[in-house]
Amino acid sequence: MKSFIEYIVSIFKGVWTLLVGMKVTAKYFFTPWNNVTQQYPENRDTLVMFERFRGEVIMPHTENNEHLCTGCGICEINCPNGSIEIISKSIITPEGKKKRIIDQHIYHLGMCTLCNLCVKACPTGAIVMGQKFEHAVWDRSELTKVLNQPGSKIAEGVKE
Amino acid sequence: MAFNIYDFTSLTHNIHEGLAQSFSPWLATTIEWVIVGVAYLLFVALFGLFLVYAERKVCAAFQQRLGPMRVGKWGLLQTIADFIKLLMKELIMPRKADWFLYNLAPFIVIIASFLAIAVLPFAKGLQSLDFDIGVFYLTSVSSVGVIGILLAGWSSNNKYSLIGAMRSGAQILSYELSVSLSLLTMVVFAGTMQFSAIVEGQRDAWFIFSGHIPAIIAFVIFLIAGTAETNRGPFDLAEAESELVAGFHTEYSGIKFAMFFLAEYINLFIISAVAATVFLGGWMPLHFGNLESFNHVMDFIPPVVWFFGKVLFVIFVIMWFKWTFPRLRVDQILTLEWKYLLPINLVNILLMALVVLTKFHF
Amino acid sequence: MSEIREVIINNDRLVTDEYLVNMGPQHPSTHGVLRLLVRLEGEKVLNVQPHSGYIHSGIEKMCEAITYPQIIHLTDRMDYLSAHMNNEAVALCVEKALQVEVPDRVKYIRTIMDELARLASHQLWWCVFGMDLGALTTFFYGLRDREHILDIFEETCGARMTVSYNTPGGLMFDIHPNFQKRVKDFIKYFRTKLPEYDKLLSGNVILRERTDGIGHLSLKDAIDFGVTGPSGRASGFSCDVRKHNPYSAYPLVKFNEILDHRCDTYARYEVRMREMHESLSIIEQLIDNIPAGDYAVKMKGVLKLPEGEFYQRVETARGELGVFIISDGKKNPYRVKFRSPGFSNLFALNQMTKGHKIADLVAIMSTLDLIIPDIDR
Amino acid sequence: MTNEELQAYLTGRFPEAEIKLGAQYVEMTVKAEDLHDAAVQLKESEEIAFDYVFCLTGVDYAENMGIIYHLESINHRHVMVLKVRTADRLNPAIDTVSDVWITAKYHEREAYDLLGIHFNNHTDLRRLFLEDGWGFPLRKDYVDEIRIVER
Repeated sequence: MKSFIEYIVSIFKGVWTLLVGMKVTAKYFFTPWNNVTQQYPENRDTLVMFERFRGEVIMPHTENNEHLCTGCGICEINCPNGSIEIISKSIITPEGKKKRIIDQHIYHLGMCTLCNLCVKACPTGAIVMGQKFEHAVWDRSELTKVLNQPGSKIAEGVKE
Repeated sequence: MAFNIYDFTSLTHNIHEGLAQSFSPWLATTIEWVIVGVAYLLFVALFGLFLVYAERKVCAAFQQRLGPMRVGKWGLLQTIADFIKLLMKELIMPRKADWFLYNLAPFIVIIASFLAIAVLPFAKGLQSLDFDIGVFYLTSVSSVGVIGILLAGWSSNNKYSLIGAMRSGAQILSYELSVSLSLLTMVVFAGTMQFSAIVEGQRDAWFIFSGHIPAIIAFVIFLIAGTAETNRGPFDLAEAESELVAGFHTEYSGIKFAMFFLAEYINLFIISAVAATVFLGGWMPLHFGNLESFNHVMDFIPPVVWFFGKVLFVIFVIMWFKWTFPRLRVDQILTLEWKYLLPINLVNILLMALVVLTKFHF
Repeated sequence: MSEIREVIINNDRLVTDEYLVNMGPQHPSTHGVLRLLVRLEGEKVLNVQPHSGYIHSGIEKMCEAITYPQIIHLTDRMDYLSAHMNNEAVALCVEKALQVEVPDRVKYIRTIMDELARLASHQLWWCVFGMDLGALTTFFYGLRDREHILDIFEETCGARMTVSYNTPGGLMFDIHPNFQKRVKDFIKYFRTKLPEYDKLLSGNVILRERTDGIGHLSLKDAIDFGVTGPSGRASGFSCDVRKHNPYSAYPLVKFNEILDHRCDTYARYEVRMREMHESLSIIEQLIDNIPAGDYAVKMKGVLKLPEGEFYQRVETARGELGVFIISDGKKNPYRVKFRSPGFSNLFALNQMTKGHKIADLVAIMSTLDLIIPDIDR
Repeated sequence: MTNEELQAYLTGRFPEAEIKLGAQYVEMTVKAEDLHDAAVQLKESEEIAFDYVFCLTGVDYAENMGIIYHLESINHRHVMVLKVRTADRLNPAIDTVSDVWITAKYHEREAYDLLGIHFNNHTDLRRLFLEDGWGFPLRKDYVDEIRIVER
């Protein structure tokens, strides 16, 4: 008889736990305004990434097409994946001195793991992390970028 | 040809008369068959699509999501797009599969579902087969589908499919008992096996109210066993995604997969429709004893609306189960049937018989 | 036909066969690319043989070619759910070798970040566990709450999963001005959601039936197989590195090591649920008391570790992570070994699943909380 | 036991072995042929009872291979490091300790896979991560021109 009562009680207890679970899901069913879905391509205009978000490495240029990169190559050394290549060239400054400056700052986005070591190591703050995250392209070669814009030059007063 | 949304008897009668006058009896009957067949096909296809959409939306709402939103306004055309995609997909068959059985299986499953739909009364006079053994017919036809599932699992030459099929076999055969016995309980109460008569019997009060305790127990058991019959969560062991990948239909693609998929939703509709018909009064409006004005207002709502309202309610409850509970294990599913549902059911029939004998009901 | 009858008559019973099923490397419940070779008799599991290596990325080999600060970003990709702890393990090991003492501020922030990562990992584990048992809705509830933590990470560290926030000698950045407020908001929010987790899954009769007494791993087996973390503690194996070999700010906070002696799947479930409460309380103790100071020690441009062997143990969300660096005095390590928790945990699977059903195999595997890149490295 | 006590105890127990106090843990180096015997004693002795191997590392020293076991005792909470070197570098072989500590079985498989150290009497010595015939990537002379790009 005792086991029979236990049998009946176990049924009711079991059903009760099921109902408790159903109450939780029902609560969310009947409060659809709490939905958490973000409709991504539609909300593109209002989507703001956090300021520290690491999307890609970029080199900011001023309106005079000047950047801060001296071509020292520290970022290249610090990169664990070899995604940065610095090609520098020699020029003769107006004072007649020989000087090495940056020719091309090549950045392979496809190899980059966005670890921030290059940005942290850069002595002049020439490269920073950009916010863009939509990197899908049709051809892998498009992922290799030259960060310094054509015709750009180093800003005045940047210490070598 | 008067069209009456409260009673379809005259409409169907008029169509029959008209056809019989214009054509030979043989041709007239054939045309009627075709009309009925096309009507059912259309209904099943459209309602199946609607149910898939509803399932996705309901499940999304339970999970604080939006569900399909891209194809059409509110994603309304999503299932149609999915269906077109399935139609265009390549049919892939495993190399060592049994060709004949592999191709036969989806048809058996879907034919079984069609057979069961025939006896359901959608409204007064809107029923194609009105057997006097309707309940009996339904229980026998609804167990044909499992043959298709067993064939699908066996012929696919895939171990996951085979396990899924065997699970499904054990499960459906067991739960068939509970479905039949809980229906039998209500047959005892109604005193008839004819669906139209069962619905007529609920003119004053639905059986779930007039049959009080035993009817409610039978209803709960029917819901549980019905969920298991349709292989839906928490009893979806046959396709248990996290264990068996997709169970018995792992190897099916394209239109054949669509057939299994559609059959699953038709079965869901059938189980809900039977629950609505037997327990919730079918197309009968909600009536309360002597509240004349209330009953009158309720009568004003067309029976088709009542029927589908009840069906959708039951479908919602079954979906609610699926999106809340974890899945049972295969031995637990049999324990639940043989150690819990079956004994309770047998006691419940006795109880119902006592209620009927002592006339202790409303 | 007569042949079959003969077999049946001769043996007096139906002849059945054992058969092999390959679960994975593409299977919904192996959470990645683990392959299990399962020997079955009907539904009963006779033997499970894990085959790994499908995502072996040679991290230990790669480490030998790069410098110490660069190693850290590789550890993000091992156990991606405990990225903070992995980072910290390497950072601590390098600091120990160089005998650098980091400021208190760094210790506090590291500990808070660790616990947040542990919470995020347990949330993901909870929802995936529900999904493996067939309760799909839990998946979205867990992810919904985890999103708050990932937002905190993104705001402060700049990335959601592969954070690379620790560096030898401190942190990559200081915490964001919003950090403390966000964390406090999250704690308040999550304390309302945890009871819901219990209502939805923990108390559920189906879950209890599925987990009680399933997948027994005795204390002796847990030690023998080296099963650590919540899975080990559910067998009564007191293996919390935070308690026994405290690091960062753990000596300063009060917390309990969650132990359970029931040794079954449900015990492993409950240990993780209780650890979430514990993590919340650890964060609460620290979040208001972050001392002022520098967020990093000034380190040399090129780090060279003295010759020798250095070992650092850290408690990740899955168990004990060991970082073993052998240095020959150069700027690259001579040999790096990661003792990953998932590796040892995985091989206890066979012991735990013998004689259970396929569905139990899935449940047991889920409570071991395996992350495949962590096993393969 | 503290590290000093442990060192004293081990010195008394294993007179042949070379025992020193490292920066973190007591380190004991045994000869390859004594390894299995030492392992059994370390586990069985009540006073030290090292029952938990938490790390097993194979190392390629230029002249031979080394294996480093990190052992912990759950009851006494002390840690030690057991070291052993193989005689040969090209075909290194050493006794297995997987019958003493079960978890070593899988760590030894890993060491075999990545360094090619053969463990005698191991019941299931197969490759763990890589295919048969791959080569042993953690050896210092491993060359893979296709997959490893030198910078």
